[in-house]
Amino acid sequence: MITAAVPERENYLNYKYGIKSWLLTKDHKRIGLLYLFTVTLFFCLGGAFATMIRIELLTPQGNFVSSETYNKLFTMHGVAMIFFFLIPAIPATLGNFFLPMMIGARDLAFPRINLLSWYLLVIGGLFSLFAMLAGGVDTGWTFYTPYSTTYSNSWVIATALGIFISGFSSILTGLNFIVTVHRMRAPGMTWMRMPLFVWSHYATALIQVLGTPVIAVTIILLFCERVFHIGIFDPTLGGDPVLFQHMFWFYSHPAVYIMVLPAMGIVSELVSVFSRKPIFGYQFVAYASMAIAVLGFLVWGHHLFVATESVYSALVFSFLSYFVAIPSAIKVFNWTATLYKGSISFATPMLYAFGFIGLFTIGGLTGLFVAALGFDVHVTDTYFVVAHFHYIMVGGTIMAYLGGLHYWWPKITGRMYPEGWAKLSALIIFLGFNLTFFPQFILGYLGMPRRYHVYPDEFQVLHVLSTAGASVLAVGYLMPMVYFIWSLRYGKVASANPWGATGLEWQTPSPPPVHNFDVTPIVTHEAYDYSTVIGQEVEVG
Amino acid sequence: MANDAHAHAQSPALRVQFDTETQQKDASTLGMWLFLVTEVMFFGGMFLVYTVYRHAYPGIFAIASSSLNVYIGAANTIVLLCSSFTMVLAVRAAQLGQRQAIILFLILTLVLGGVFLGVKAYEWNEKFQEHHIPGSSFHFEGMQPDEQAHAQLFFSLYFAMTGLHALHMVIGVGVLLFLIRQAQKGKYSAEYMTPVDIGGLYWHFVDIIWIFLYPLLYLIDRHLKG
Amino acid sequence: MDKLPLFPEQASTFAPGVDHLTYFLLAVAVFFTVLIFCTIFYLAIRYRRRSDKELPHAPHGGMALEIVWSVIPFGITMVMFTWGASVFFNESRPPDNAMPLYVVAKQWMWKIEHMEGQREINELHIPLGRAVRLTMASEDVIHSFYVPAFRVKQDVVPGKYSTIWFQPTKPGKYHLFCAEFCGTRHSGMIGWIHVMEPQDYQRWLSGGAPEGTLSESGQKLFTDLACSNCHKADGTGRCPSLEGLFGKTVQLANGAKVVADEAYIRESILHPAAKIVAGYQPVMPTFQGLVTEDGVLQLIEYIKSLGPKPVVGGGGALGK
Amino acid sequence: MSEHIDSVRTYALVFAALITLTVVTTAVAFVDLGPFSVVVALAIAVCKALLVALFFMHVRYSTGLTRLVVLGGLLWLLILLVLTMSDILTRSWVGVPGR
Repeated sequence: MITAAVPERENYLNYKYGIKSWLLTKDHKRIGLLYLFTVTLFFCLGGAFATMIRIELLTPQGNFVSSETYNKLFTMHGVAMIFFFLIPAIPATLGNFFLPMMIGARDLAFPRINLLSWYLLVIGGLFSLFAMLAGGVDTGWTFYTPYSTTYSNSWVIATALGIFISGFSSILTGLNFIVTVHRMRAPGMTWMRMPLFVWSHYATALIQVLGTPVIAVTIILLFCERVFHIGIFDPTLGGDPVLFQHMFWFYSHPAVYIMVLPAMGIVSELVSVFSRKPIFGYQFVAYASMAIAVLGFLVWGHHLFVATESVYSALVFSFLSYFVAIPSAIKVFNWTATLYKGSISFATPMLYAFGFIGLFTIGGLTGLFVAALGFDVHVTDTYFVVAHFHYIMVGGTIMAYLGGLHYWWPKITGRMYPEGWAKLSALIIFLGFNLTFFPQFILGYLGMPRRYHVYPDEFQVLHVLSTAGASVLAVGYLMPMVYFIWSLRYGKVASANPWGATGLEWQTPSPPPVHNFDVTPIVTHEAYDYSTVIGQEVEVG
Repeated sequence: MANDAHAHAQSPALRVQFDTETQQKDASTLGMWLFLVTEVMFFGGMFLVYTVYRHAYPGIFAIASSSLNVYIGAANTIVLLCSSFTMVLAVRAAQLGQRQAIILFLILTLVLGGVFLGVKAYEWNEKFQEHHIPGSSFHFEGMQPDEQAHAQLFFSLYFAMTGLHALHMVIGVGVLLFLIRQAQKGKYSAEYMTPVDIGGLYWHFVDIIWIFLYPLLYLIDRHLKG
Repeated sequence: MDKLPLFPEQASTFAPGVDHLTYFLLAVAVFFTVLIFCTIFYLAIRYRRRSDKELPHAPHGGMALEIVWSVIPFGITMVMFTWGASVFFNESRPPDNAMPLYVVAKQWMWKIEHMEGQREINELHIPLGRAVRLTMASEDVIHSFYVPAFRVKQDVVPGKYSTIWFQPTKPGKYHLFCAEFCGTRHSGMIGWIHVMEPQDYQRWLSGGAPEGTLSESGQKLFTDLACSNCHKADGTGRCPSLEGLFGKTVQLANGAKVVADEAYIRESILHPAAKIVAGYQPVMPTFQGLVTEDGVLQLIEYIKSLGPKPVVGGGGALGK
Repeated sequence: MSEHIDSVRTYALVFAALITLTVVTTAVAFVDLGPFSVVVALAIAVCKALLVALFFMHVRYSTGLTRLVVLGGLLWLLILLVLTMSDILTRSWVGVPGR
């Protein structure tokens, strides 16, 4: 069904064509799309590695790949997924695209730095890709010393350099967001009228700016130790391997909040729009994002409970880890309360939001499990922890990312996605995900260690279930890639505000003009005041 | 609206995404301060490692740090403080729009920065001759083999921290060259002097890092050797 | 070993404690998960959108509710914290009369040495009902000694000792895993813990024909490395006498006092200059690289035997 | 921020203070103060850093936001140092190796 050729209005997609117009663009919307392309590539790469890992674990004996290859597979799965998909995904694609529009700005504060941050991610990605093709790295995405500095003979330096460079991409994005939110809000857009999407990205930017430099210097020291053997992390020369773990996790724990906070921002938008009701407890949800960003820096020691960390330090970190759980609980309760007396539509983005709230609740609660010292001693470095962080990363961040993509697709491309297929794929993803990762909780408590190429026979049934779930999940992820591309050509032409949403980004045509707003909007009402949009025709969910 | 069209006609240096001059200047200044915070955390990682190992091996670190030439360190600190002084005078000249003064003070800062790097290179060369460069040729006389490793740890931290600081000085020299060229082309006036201002912030920050490096590396437990 | 176990065996004094904590955590998790899921289902169905024009005017804020669902979860988490911490504190301090054993982890095997001289690779035979304390060292990278059935795990970090203790309560064969990624055959670095009745254990102990107890091989090493030239029994040599050193508080040259435990003796062998005993010169050369981790353990065992005999009590369940 | 311009005299005074503090800290280092030598050295360094920041970097009359950013940076550095040292300093307090 070819839609009638509506007269082409000039927008950010068709005002200039050609490679140079994309590779040298300073428009935050185009840079958002460049990021979308890059992170999707790395998601596919990481997904391929995950598939091979799951196939290997079908049988207790290691008969699909050798143990060296298996160690490289789970390492590259971790590196590709974390540093090149989860950390950049939401902030750099949807955040880049919509943060300026939501606060009524024409662009980010530093457009050229925004383009530079994309190039840094691509260059870092190429380094890691080179390392993967040249032979792979087998230290685990955590690069624990002294294995990574003395005993591993794989491409540690190339991968570490890739992560080092992509770290600066994250720093620059964070810096750009903070300055934009502080200095470029439209008149009338007070802090308490900003959409919660912007609040969560502001909190994420704080973590990116304050945390990422520490892993940058840690990688420099790892580089020096591996090349010059100067003993910073080498115990035979007086170094302390546990110090590396402290510096690594100082960044890497807040990094998990870099991955989940933007997802929470999306869910706050979706729950409010599809219940047609302001979010319950706006300021609590907003300050909860800030609390997570701040408290997230005090808890990293819970990764070292059994790593010969001192008992008293472990007590302190376990105690603080429970503080960071409270803001997440507040958010979940506020989302649920928003549904009360709402007008709830079941469009695909809302299904993803429900999926997020459900799975993030399980992920968060198991976080409370592993924060308890006595319990963590038994389950750390087992599949219980693998299941915990996949529930939050895959069940949470990727679900919300897909929900956000579906929600803003009409604004980005001017086309609607096919509702029927989208709902089907959301359901497949939900089922496939649970079948993949719930058995791993049981495996973990049984004592199945992480990163094992060979395992005792009694764990095989649970592994087979998990692999079955992984194949269902893979199908679920392939479907959106297909119908999103299909919708570019054949999707229904989208109106400016198909969902009846209240954000400033919906007051521009779809796809938006080059400078977002012909006239800088004046904001007069609260963040989610739906009385202003009633009467516009709305997509029936 | 009226204010959009009006703003852009006002001054060519105003970027399209900003509405007013002060908004752009505040944004640039906030951006630079945030960048300096990332630098604080960047050097912070190094200071942490130094603190941990100074606590672990106080004796050997004291002997090794006492082998550094404290007079060169002090002289270098004073050179860097002078360059900070001339830099702030350059920023002040920019605020007043005195084009000649900006160029003069920027060149002075550049020269002093060069002197600092020169002295640092001399110091490193002296270390090279004394075989204090970490690696296979490292040897610190009068120490047991396992103490050699701990002394080598001190010198690897010494070279890592002063090396990182020197790298930031080199970047600073690059920034100064850029500022001088722009100033000569008359780009900076009392209304538009943001690049000089944030260039100054960066230079002063690199100076503050050295203000902490100097006592930590050169002075602590200096009295042991006298 | 049936084909689909869903819950690990309880084979140590810790296991019931950890499992009770797990049941509590599970109960809280199930409660909140069911609460959230049911609330969402009910509200989503009850307030589904019936027409496009409806605009709900519902309350969207409530301080009381916010306080309720932040204080109550905080209270629950504090219970979790204290319960978890008490179990952890128990696991971190071995009883004094625990049977000492030495573990040396090296890339991809566990070498375990008994006091009586038995050496085992990837196998550990221990008597039922007797607390066991393992002092562990690594020769290369970080490993992690993990026995799921005992609910215990402790990383073995190269360059220092780490300690783990447990008291088995059920005879049988239990998995031993390495839980910290350590290289190519990380998944091959596994083994078995054999918990035996005390009399079977004694028979197994006497069965093996070790070439001398640990302290005897330590004594041989002590003379081979010429330690006895300086460390004379009567203290006349240039170095302190080691008689009765283990467990004693040593006065250092810089005025500090330190208890001479395994870690102190190991450090004095590998980095002698780190802690100089008061009244002595730092003349001792380092033995880093001259003696392996096993050698250091044997020397420690020998130095222990020089002092007053540590109370080698009989069996008896002392554990909790 | 450009409306408030300090006089050269102010800058010269601050500069002189910085030089004297450098000389003082170097001299004090030769005197054996035991554990206090570290404290004194760092205290003088903090004073010099404050002088540079407040006067040379105009933090004295800059916006509250800038001061918040500066304080935030220092606070996060403190978090890194204090919590890591909380582990390093309390090792084997329970008298058990590795705990």
